[in-house]
Amino acid sequence: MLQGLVDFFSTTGFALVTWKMLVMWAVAVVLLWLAIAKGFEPLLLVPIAFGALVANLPTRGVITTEVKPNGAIDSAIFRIEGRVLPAEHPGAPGEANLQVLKVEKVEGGLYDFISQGIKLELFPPLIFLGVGALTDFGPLIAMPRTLMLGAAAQVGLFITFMGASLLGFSAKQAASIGIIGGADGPTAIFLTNKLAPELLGAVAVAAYSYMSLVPLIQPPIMRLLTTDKERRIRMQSLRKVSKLEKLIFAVVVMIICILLVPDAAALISMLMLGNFIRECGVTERLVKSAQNEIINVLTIFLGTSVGITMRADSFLAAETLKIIVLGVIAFGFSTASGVLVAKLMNVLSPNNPVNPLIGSAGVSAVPMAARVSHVEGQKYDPNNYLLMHAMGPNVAGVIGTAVAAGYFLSTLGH
Amino acid sequence: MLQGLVDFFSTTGFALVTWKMLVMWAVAVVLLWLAIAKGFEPLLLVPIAFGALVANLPTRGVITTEVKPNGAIDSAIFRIEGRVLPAEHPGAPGEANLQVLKVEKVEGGLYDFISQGIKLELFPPLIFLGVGALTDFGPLIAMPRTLMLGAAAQVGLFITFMGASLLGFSAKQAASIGIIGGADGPTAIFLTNKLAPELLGAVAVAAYSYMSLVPLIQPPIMRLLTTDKERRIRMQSLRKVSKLEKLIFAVVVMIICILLVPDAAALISMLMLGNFIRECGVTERLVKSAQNEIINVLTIFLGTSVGITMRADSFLAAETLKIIVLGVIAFGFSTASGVLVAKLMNVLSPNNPVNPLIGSAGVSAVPMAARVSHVEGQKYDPNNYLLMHAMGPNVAGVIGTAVAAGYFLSTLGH
Amino acid sequence: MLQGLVDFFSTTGFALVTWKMLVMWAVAVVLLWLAIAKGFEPLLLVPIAFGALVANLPTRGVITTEVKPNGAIDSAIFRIEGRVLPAEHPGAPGEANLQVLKVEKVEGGLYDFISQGIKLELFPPLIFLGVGALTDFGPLIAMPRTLMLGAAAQVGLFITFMGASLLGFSAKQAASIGIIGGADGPTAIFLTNKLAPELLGAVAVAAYSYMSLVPLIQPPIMRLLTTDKERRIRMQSLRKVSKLEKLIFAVVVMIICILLVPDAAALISMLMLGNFIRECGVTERLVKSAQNEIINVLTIFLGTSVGITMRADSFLAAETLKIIVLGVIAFGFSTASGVLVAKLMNVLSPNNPVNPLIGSAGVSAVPMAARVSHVEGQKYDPNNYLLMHAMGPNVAGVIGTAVAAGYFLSTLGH
Amino acid sequence: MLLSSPFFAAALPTHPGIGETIVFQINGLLVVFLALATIWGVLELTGIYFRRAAARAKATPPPAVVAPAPLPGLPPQVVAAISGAVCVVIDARHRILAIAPVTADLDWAHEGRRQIFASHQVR
Amino acid sequence: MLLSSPFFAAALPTHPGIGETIVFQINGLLVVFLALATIWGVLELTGIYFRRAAARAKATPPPAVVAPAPLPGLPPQVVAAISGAVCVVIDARHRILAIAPVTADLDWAHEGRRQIFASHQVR
Amino acid sequence: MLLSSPFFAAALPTHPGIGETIVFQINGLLVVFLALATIWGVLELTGIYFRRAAARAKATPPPAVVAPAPLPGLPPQVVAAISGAVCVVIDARHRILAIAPVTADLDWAHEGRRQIFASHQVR
Ligand code: NA
Ligand code: NA
Ligand code: NA
Repeated sequence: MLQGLVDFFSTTGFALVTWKMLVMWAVAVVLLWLAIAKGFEPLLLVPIAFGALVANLPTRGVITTEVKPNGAIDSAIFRIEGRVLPAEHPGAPGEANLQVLKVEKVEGGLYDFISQGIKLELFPPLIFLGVGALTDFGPLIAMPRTLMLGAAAQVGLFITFMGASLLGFSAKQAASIGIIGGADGPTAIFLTNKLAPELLGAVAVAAYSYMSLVPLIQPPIMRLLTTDKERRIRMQSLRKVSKLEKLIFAVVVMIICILLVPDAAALISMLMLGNFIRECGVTERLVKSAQNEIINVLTIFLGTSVGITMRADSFLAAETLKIIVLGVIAFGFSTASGVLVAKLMNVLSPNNPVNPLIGSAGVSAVPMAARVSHVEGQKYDPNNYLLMHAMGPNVAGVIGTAVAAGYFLSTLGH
Repeated sequence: MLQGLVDFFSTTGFALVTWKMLVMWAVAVVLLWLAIAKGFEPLLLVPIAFGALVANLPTRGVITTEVKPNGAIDSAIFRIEGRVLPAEHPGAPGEANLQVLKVEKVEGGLYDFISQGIKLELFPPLIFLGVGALTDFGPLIAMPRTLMLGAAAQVGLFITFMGASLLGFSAKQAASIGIIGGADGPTAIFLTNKLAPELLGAVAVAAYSYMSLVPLIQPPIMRLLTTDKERRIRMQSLRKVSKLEKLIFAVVVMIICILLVPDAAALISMLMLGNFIRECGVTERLVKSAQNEIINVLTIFLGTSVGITMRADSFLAAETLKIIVLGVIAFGFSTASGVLVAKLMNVLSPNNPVNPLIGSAGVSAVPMAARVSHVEGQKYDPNNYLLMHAMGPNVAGVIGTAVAAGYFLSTLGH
Repeated sequence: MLQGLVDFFSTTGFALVTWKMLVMWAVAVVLLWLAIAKGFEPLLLVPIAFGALVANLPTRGVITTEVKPNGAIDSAIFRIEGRVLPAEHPGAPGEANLQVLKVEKVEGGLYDFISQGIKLELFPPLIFLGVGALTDFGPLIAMPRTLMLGAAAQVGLFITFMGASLLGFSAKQAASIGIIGGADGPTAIFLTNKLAPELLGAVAVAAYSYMSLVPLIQPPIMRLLTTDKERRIRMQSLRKVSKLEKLIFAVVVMIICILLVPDAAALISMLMLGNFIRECGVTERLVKSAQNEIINVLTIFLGTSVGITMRADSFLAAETLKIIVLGVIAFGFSTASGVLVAKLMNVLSPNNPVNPLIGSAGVSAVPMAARVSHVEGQKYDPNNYLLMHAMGPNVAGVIGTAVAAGYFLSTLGH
Repeated sequence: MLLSSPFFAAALPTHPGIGETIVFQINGLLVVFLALATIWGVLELTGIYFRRAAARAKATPPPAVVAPAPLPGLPPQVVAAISGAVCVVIDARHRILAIAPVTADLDWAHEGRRQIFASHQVR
Repeated sequence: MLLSSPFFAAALPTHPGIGETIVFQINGLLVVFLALATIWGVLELTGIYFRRAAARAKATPPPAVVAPAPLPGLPPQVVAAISGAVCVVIDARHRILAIAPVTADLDWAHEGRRQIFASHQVR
Repeated sequence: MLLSSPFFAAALPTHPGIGETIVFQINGLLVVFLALATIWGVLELTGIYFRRAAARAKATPPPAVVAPAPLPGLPPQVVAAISGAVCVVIDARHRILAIAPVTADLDWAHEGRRQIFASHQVR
């Protein structure tokens, strides 16, 4: 009797819980509190926090991790068991190294398979399919100049790249930290998984938390860099954009971006496919699926898969703190450069001025950053409706960050 | 002309139909009748019966089965055809057995791939994600004592384990037969696929059929073990449980169960993630997906994949009859032990008595077993509303069976 | 500074754009115009056209294609990187060629994985699951004779097979071109992927475009082959078909077709499973998923995966033009043979005549071909309601084409 | 299960001649007609059974459905409004047998219980 | 992370004897009761805290909700119709505080803006 | 198709110096501005075309939409109720041209047919 119980207890997980794992339990609870009580990107932070909790529990059959010779930790490993069959016609030319493997058994934990959605770079582009189906690029097409504000908002990315490399991060890691300033979850996860998978947890948590902090981080910077007169600038109401224009926009943006940064093709093509089926008006069934089924289901799996990488020994490291600090800097500089470039545009073409407050909306986090510009503008002139104008740079920022990610990939990725 | 037709007929399946397959067609039709006319778990039994029909037809390109040397039948086998490339930097240390396989072709039937959802243990935890999102643990939190009734209801599992091993089943097979008494489809399929995949069809059919028979099996046992006075016991109405309590419940249960039975981590973590996103109130989009898209689509694939394993030569065997008989015994003992432990609780703490009729609800099949206790109670006192009280043990039984499966896995699984 | 920019530009895609790719951009735009402005099967042609655009852009991380020694182009290739582990018990008999591969990394582009849905023949049967859930076979069961019109409509398939092989296509290619006349997207893609994957793009585009052209192609042929008196034939209203009959129909059709053409088992079993869960009335949740989530999501992926195979050098070839011409011929003959067999039926059993106009509906494209017969009939007698009668051959044609595909597979497939 | 399909002896060569294609075609058509004719045959059989059953059913008229005597004093528009509401809530075929004033005060409790009963059939 | 579970010394042989099965069973039951009893214990603790919190909340009555004085001259059926419409549109728990006539003409613009605000929280 | 990307000669070393990072940054920014500026240019061109098209459209006023003369004797609330119902059923932009009493008795048959017509466009 006793011997059986003793043996059973040797299989339980109590002995494997380290104090670091308890700290991670606390981190997960704090993230859950931020998401539920403070409304910090709940759709992402709740699954991420839950994944982090599971990552720091002595589970069996959920995730397999291995420490590689060079110290890096590799997770989501599974085994294929099968019989090597002789190739059908071995003699034929070009059949030299042909191998036929009859797979009899595949073994792995639940998240060894679900996390492949991240490792194979499938979830981010497919979520961008949904984001494209939810986004209206009308305001941007009506005022194409705001593209420059979307580009300006990427300055924070590159400045933080320098900051990170100064703090000792490798070039690949510095790029993954800089991308946080782009305020686009899928793009950040897409890039970080390719360049620095070991930072995935920290980068995702920083990116999604800062997106929720936009209403706190941006207003002080916007007020600091703008004069009272500039804040009251009223802009002409946007012209109505026709369906055909929006369809042409989707195809043109896809062609230009893929030609310039082929490495961002997966993200850009899915973003524009989602937008195209939204605007063309004859694919209602597909739009509904992209906006709901696809994006909701993948968000649960993306969030938990990111959380599962947040193991105590890799997350509770100095790098994580550096990343959190650098993340704020990235957001700060992106906001500032958006506003400054808006002021520059007024200098260059004073006749139809741009209210600099919409510059900060270049930091995507659609549509929250645009809402912040609108609310900020109303503080100085209650009848100044900036929302639609701010949506221009807001959605331009999504394209800007994808292009920046493409640049990082083509220079550092291969 | 004729020769072509004769050749064609050699490819048709007529010659391959055995009388056993005809018997299986009848079994499938009976299951369909039970599901449609008698309402026996239709969402599961219809796909399972259809899968069984396909399993016993001479199909090509649907399922590949092979008889292994030791007589066991292995199904859902597929082939990977590719070229073995020399590892990029062969000389490097630790690269000794590194192999890069460029996959050019993957070949297999439709259910060789869909059934991987069961073989890789993906469908059961993901369906538990949906079950968690559909379950209200409020009644259990309001009356934690009912956890003991959930535990008591697992007695049937272990008694049937002994019965099965006496009837000559191996320990692993006995565990897979015992789990039927837990009345949880996903848990039964999760355990059986790991310990005794050859019994998958019989165990699943028995489990889901008995869940529908709960309104027939339980009442006689409940009446047998309770006195008239006990059946009229009125219980205090349950206190209202706050959102925070439900959130804490989800996290606490996950931590305790994973620490104690790490092998049940996949099931428990998904069950509690589903419940957490239901109760936290800020992830409405994710809850809707878990409750509908995920659970419906996976139920079609789970059901048909289970059905596809029901091949004549493995299903039409003495074991199947033994399993069906043992299944009833499992349900009977689980019901009885639930009621008896409820009576025991009244003896131990007579001040706030428990109506033993809710003990039988420990046999999950949520919410049907709780309904049976409620309806039974009303026969003796029309104004005695036991439903909410019975939901306590009902949902506790889901956790109890998952823990029992964890015990079986950690002792027999490795 | 400059050197960095020059290096960056060496990674851009401008240099890789050939004039052929520009032609394909035009082809994609024309297809989009047909889908959006002319309503040509938008749900399919929009994703296909978009996929074609991406296929002809210098992308990285989207699709991997390789030219095989025999000149054929193979796409959707991915790599598996792992360590070959010694088999657990190497000595055991039958373990000779056992190999355990610990997979550490899987590499491939977004559509190298999504397109596996087509290469592994998963999307077509699963879309047929949805088609089955959307189809009412009542009219066919009420007038079983119309099955002969469904069969007659397959004549076009075989005539075009001969036409294609005369034009120099191989037998396998001829079968893939003939199937266009069946007007069933999933069946055409299922067969073409197996027999002649290199023609996938052209066959899919031709099939879906001609389905939309049914209201233009069919009426002239229908008028040509029918006398005024025949067009006014009124048919008795169809009897009401009970639920039980529809359930029996689903099972009977599945058994007969699988016995006769085992190779069509995947398509037929999913079509009938979808129809069974629709008609049995107790699986509402599963029907809703099959009719919406499953079919919508898979249509996006099927369409784009087909489009991605439309690379300039394989699509812009003489074969494509031949396929487009042969496609029309296939549709024409199918329509004609449907009408002629209807007239033959009137000769054989003059007592209850069939209005030959419904014969053309044997060319499935459900429910459009049936609508064409109805509208055509109303031109000659406004109170002659042929729609329900035309639905008979219309849905029979779906089964007919699946059987024809099974014939092609069993004769040419192995 | 996977049929190890016998090697199809007279399988068509990659580029079959005219004769062979014609034979191949006719065989194909025969197979399609054979399959659909078999289904036709079976449907005719089941058809006979079900047509007879339907005839028998018509012979014995269904139990006379007595029109629900509307509650005295209930204006017709209110009856129409109530049946409209019922139709929206019960999204399936239904027949209103009676309209009675609410007596017991337990109705919302019953509704709560009904929701739990129907809460989920997926297990 | 994957526990390399220690080889379970006294793992059951494939066909255990009666004695072994009984021991195995009882251990199994003990583990199940242990797990659920631990949860019970924790729930009793949290229960005490939350029962006290609920009691305190009952002591301090929630701020009296003053009934919204209906706009003079607004017939009761119109109030009923408006609250019905509100209930259909806001598909969640809500309380109507006041009903006021439309003044500003910007309302549909606000509605447009509200839709953009709520357009999507997934990023 | 996969570009076998030429080995990026001056790829950044793992730990680039200050000078290299600054150059790398500026290049990055230039690429982003270049991409978005190209899109800006194209949008300005299409913008000109569409602004002119919109102006021309405004010049030729759209065919005057004659207000649907409501059926004599039809009280305004009934018209309001009908258009409300139409709005709920047709869940898209629409304009009511006329309201006419039901004449033919085939309407429900037409509705059945309409549902079959729209039953599914996925093939
Ligand atoms: Na951005
Ligand atoms: Na249970
Ligand atoms: Na067809």
